Amino acid sequence: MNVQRKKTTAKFPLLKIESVYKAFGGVQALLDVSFDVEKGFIVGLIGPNGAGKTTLFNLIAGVYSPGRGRIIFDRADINKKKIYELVTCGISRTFQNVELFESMTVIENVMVGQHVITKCGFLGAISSLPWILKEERKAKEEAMELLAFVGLDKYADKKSSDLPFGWQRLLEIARALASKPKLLLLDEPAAGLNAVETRQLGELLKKILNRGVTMILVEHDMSLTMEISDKIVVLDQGEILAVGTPREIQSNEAVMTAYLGK
Amino acid sequence: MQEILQYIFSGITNGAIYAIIAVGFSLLYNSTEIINFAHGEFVMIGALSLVTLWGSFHLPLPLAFVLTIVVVSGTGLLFERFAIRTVKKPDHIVLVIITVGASIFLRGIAMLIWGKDAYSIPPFSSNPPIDIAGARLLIQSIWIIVISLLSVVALYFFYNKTLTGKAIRACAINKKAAWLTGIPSGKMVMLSFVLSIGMGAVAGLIIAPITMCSYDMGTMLGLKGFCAAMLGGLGSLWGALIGGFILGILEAMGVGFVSSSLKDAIAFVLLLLILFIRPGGIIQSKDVQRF
Amino acid sequence: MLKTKSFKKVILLIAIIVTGCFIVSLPAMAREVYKIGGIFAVTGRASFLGDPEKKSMEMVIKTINDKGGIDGHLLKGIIYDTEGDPTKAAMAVSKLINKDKVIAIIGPSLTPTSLAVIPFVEKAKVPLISCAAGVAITQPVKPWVFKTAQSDVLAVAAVYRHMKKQGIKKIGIITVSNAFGESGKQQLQKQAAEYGIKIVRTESFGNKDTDMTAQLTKIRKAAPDAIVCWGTNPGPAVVAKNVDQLGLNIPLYQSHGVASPKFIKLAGRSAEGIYLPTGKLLVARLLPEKDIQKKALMNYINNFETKYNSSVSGFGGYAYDAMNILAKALKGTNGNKEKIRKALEGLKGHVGVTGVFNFTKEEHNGLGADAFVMVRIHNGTWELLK
Amino acid sequence: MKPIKPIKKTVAGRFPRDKIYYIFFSLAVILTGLFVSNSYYLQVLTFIGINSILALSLNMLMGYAGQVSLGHAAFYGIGAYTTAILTVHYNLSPWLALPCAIFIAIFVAFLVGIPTLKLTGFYLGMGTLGFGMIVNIIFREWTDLTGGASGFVGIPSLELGPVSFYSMRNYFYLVWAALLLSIIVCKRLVNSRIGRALRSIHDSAHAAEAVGINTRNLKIQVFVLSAAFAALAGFLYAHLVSFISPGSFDFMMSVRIVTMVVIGGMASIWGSLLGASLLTLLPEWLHAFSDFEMVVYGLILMLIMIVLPQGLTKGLIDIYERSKKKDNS
Repeated sequence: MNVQRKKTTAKFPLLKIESVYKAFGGVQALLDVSFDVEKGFIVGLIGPNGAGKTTLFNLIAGVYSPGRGRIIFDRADINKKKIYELVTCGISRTFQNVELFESMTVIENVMVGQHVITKCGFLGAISSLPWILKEERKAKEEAMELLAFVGLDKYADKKSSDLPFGWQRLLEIARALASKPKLLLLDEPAAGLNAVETRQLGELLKKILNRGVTMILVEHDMSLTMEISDKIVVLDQGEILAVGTPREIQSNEAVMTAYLGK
Repeated sequence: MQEILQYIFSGITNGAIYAIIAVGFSLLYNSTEIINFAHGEFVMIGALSLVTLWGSFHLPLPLAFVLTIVVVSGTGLLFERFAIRTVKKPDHIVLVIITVGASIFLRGIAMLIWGKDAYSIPPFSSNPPIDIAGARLLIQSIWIIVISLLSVVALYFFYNKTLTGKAIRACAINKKAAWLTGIPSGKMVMLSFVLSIGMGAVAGLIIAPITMCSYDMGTMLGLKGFCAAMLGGLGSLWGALIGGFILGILEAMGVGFVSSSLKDAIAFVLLLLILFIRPGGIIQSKDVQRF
Repeated sequence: MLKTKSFKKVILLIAIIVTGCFIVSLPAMAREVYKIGGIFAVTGRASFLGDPEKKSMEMVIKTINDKGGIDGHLLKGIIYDTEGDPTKAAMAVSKLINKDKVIAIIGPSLTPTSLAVIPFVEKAKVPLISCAAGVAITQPVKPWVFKTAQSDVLAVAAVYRHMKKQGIKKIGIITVSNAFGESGKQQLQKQAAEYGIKIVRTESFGNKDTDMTAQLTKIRKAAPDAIVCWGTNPGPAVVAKNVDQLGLNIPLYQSHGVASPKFIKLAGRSAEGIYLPTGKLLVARLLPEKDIQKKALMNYINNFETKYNSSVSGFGGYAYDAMNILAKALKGTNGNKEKIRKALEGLKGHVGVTGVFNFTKEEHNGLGADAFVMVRIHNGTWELLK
Repeated sequence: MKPIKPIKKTVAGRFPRDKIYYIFFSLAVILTGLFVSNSYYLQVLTFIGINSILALSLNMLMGYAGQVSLGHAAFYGIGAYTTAILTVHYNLSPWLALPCAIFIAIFVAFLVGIPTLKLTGFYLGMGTLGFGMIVNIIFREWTDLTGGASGFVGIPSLELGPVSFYSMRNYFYLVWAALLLSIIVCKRLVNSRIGRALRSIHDSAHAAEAVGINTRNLKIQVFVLSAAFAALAGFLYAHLVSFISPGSFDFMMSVRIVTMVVIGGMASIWGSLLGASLLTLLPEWLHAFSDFEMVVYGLILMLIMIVLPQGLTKGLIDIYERSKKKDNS
């Protein structure tokens, strides 16, 4: 495979997809897909409808487990991990339709995101010992810092459902970052955003990359994907059609055919 | 042998009643995904209406039958219109509590209308019981079994052969798509309510002659019917039927061979087992757990 | 035999004297009102008990007040509904004691509610006359608790006596799974040996069950000489129907819990030939004139039926007796609770509708075996058995 | 990276504000106990306290974590029966019976919770209902141990050194102290990491999983905690009334507890108190209705769910704010 080592010097890729196969009943969604995601990359996952993007995304996010093959994250096999265990490993995700906790305030949403990096349990919460209060204070500071990072710090005490849609998207990203992930999975982050918002999103994703978070992006907005991705994986009918830099993909004939029809 | 046969007769009679109540649950669940905790109260209203119409007013039996079903379905229609359709936030918790509230309300109303006393009415036909190998089978039991089987068969044909029936099924599968093809989904929901509650009324009708009818008879019957529906597979017509008979026979066998004091526990233990092990029920495959 | 006869004479004498006193006593001048509490299951599942009890208590109070009260004190009845719920009964009794400051309480209607309120009256030292059947209410004896309803002990004894006469040796019992049925079952099991009776099968049913053939089939298999069913309406009516349907040709005994015309109506033709123990109220008109209770019974029936325009039930009689007994005990106590209690304990030979009461320090129910008669249902009505 | 902004006051000031509430609450309880001398009123208040603990316990499960339970009376009953059996049959001190009662409730909740809390929606409602029914049948049929349908007599009253809780005033203080404890626990929980996780399950179970919350474990834990508090309420009830029977812990009781939570408002601590008070007092006021009680009761349940699904506390506040907005505009 044509792997670029432009940004990373690590020997092992952060995420390694090894001959993954997945079928639903008689429908084969993914046939023998393999690729790597290097640390510090933004990897774009594209392909026509029904190509298997969502299936692959959900496999990485732990919603399904692969029928065959392995998914290796940070040198550990994560095939059998439950969704919530993946967060502890360092994988965090957002949803296509934005799934916030609507009855909670903005800051509380981010603080739920900190679930795996805080410790207080039932007894801790009931006893409210000094170290618990300290943890809570620290969590709150960090949550505020994250809100400032996405530009929502002024609305910390607003109910999350009162935010406009574009901001809800930002809040969801802040929540996903709150668990301090190594890998962030973004499911069509630009869906429903206007051109200005999409551009701002692109800026934000670059800023996130600067914090050392690797990202996988499933996106329909080609200009955004091409602009920010370091590497693009093109899927078609459950198989990898092409892997490469945005420029390479743009000039790839097979991709053109798949997209524009024969 | 004679005992076992008697237990089976007893079980089939009760089972047919559970089955027809279970069918009511399943019908409604299939098209609206609502479980109506007040279903048992409609059974009670059916039984008490028959007591009044046939027992007190001495209307001819078929007329009393039809009138009862009309009265109970009408109540069901009101229930749907005022208690279910007006809900702003149709969460599960909200619907559970509304239907539980409705069951208490209906019980209260029935107590005001019919009082707290129990009533009994004679069987539909006064032939003596049939003797089969020393075990007695009541003529009323035959009535019960025949009527419940007929109702289920009629429903099956309605759902599979008539346009309206197919429309209801279409709504159940995908409301939006059905709406796009011009099926009035609101009306179909109403129709489902009427059918489901009408089944409850039928259960009340056939049960009235073999037991004592009072305002508080419905709750337990409703719960047992629900257990039967779960047992067979919620949402499945034949599942409800089979679940009902299995529950009835197991209860009779439980009384016969274990202990009568644990009779009520049988239904609920079965309910828990089926919920834990196979939430789709006996009939349906395991992955149908819709919510 | 001789002993009871002379005993009856004494009672008769006392009764005459007491009635005489009643007539002679002149309406005294108005004094402080005696507040009497009542807690009955007026609504809810046991309303068939509580409703006539409430009416009977109100009736007696009115009669006494019309005659000028007790020692010049008018009576005031304060009645609360328990709905048969022990928690509500506890609340109600506390309200009576602490808020209304009653000097004595009548009720509750059910055994569980009675047991629930006992600690409260014992603590507050207020006399209570319960209208529930359970033996546990007055055994062991609690200083402040009395009761007028016949214990199941006596009902079971009446049934067993009749069985012994009929030569019945083996029985199957089927009881309702509530407090009434359970208490009945315990008594049936306890007294069986005394009468040479063997219980070959014990079954139970839920009061709202639709069908009891499975239990009865099981009983039939054990081949008893008779079946005893212990419950309150409507369950036992279903049992009667099922016994008929299964064609069991053995006698069926029911309990006093179904001793009302309602049972005959519910069970219909299947009621034919059923034996049951009952207080004398149900068969008052059939009693011979010489029966000691006849007068009291007819009196109650006439008063109740003219006042409420509905037929009496034996259950209302418990409260009727309780109120009359209390009225007797209240005399000369000036509302002192300890004195009322002493007076109740000393009360002898009160002829009530439930039976003849003789309270002592050890016996707070005070009824004898003659409180029950056996009846048989024949042609849709009661037939008094000797 | 942007500099860290100072934390807002409202966020940091939450803990002291709670303390003020608690102090007010305690003062109100102490004063009520001093000025109300009639045992009847004290008893009513005591029942309100017990019911509030019950409502609060279910609210943690239903209001915050969004898991409906139609069998909560079972744990209430387990608490009551355990202490009754231990103190009467085994002559154990009630104060030792209390931890046993809570432990048994926790144990049962744990065993039952593992399979039951896999279910959601109506299935969960039915599962808990079935569990409640079975427990009630056990209370009724295990006659040797529980006294069966006739009930359990002679549960001793509580004593602590020289203080006897035979006196209604002392019992009132005991129950309301327990209630205050439950409120503090509930409040602390709700505003903690665990509380946020619970509420997140209520809002969206799969988003909660996606942020790393083990929803199943958490649901079981809150179920267990809820059962423990219900058992505490059962313990207090048993030693107050000194007589218990299966009828007090049946399906209707479970419905009543759900009603308390719903009327007061789900996910609202003070709402639970309001709901419990209303439902304890309502029958006292409804005596006038007598036969209409059931109708009124059912109607209230339905109406509140249809008109004010957030419950009285939040619903009324919402209506008030809406009308204020209208006035302003």
